[in-house]
Amino acid sequence: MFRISAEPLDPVALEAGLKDLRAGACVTFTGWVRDSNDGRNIFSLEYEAFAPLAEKEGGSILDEARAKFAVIGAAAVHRTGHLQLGESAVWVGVTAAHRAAAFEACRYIIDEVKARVPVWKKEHYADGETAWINCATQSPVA
Amino acid sequence: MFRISAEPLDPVALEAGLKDLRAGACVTFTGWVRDSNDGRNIFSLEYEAFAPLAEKEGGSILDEARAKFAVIGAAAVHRTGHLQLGESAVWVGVTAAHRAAAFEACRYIIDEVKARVPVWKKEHYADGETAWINCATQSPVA
Amino acid sequence: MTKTLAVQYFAILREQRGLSSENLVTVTATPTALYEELRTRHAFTLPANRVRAAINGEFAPSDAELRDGDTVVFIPPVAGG
Amino acid sequence: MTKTLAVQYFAILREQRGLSSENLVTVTATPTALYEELRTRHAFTLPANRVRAAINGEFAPSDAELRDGDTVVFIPPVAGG
Repeated sequence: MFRISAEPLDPVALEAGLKDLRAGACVTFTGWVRDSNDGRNIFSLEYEAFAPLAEKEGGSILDEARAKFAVIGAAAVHRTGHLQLGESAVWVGVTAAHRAAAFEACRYIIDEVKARVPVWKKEHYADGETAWINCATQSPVA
Repeated sequence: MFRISAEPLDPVALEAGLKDLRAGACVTFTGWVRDSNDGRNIFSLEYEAFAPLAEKEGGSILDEARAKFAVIGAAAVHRTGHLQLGESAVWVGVTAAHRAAAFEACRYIIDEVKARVPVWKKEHYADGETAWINCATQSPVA
Repeated sequence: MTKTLAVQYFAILREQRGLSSENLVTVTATPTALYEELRTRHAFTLPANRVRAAINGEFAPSDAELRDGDTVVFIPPVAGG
Repeated sequence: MTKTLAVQYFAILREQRGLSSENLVTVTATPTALYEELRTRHAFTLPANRVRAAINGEFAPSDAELRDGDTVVFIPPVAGG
């Protein structure tokens, strides 16, 4: 239910995969590549994953969400590869009988995915520089 | 940005309408017609709206969400008509630079829509009975 | 103080009234008083305190003053989503 | 206690090493000790306390015992989403 994908995400198919007549609520989160971060203009983003462990850790996160919240279905996919502005980097979808559980579980999943799943992001800036996020070892020059 | 629609919702077009390169997060809520409510088996749902006031009140709710949260875009649509199980009754989408605001605003909007927008729901039960929700004037017979 | 009002009905009120709108000639001063009058006449099941009013497309206080030519909508408890 | 390990590199480590994987013959006992050895050899910029280890596809403690034939992955700070 947690996948690493080198292909563009297909939110229609992903949401269809969660269809369940017991579900009254479907909450989705999509992470889009945005045009700036920490005040720098972004040109594009590269994502890299340690896929087997990412899918295992992501699956554990989905299991945790199912255990903590009254969820019917939960799925998530993270892209790898070189993404342009506006492309979808990650998609999370949760269904539940009632909306509170769907919102809480969706938020839980994306928070945990960002904190724990072995995926890495390299920002390409408009000025041609690049940086692996969270991997700086000294402060940037002012 | 808040619409009442007699036609099936089109989440792909709705989400595309929120596309913005400044947005890093898109959170959507979809309300699906589910197969039971309060322990009764649902066969279908009828929705009726006082459309001009519903769109005005819904627009106010979207404005409130934009004022309260660091949101980039927000939109919502509510269906009217006779819906079958699994159909989408309401869709809310919010974009923001960061996910916290997108989740909070999306939740705020659907909560307020359900509490304030003049839309009514008639449940058709599997046994052929019907009931307008929230309009009972005495307890059901045990 | 006779006035002509357009009244619109939705949902359970529409069904209990058996129509969607009608024109009324009345001396009634407020939405609440008008609702009570109509409730008696048409056996509406919802008490007045569970019905809101809109006048000319805007929510209105239950003691607003009705004027000749107003369009009045009685709003049963909402249930969207 | 010589053992042969497969080491995989991702992201900043892959770039700084200049390759994605290699086989190493070593006497090093733990992931942390192995990382320090490789860090010195290849001038990795990340200190050991910011790098986690996985052994044979599972997260592992930094003081786990490395065994002959293990596949070791060093995991820089993650940044998904």
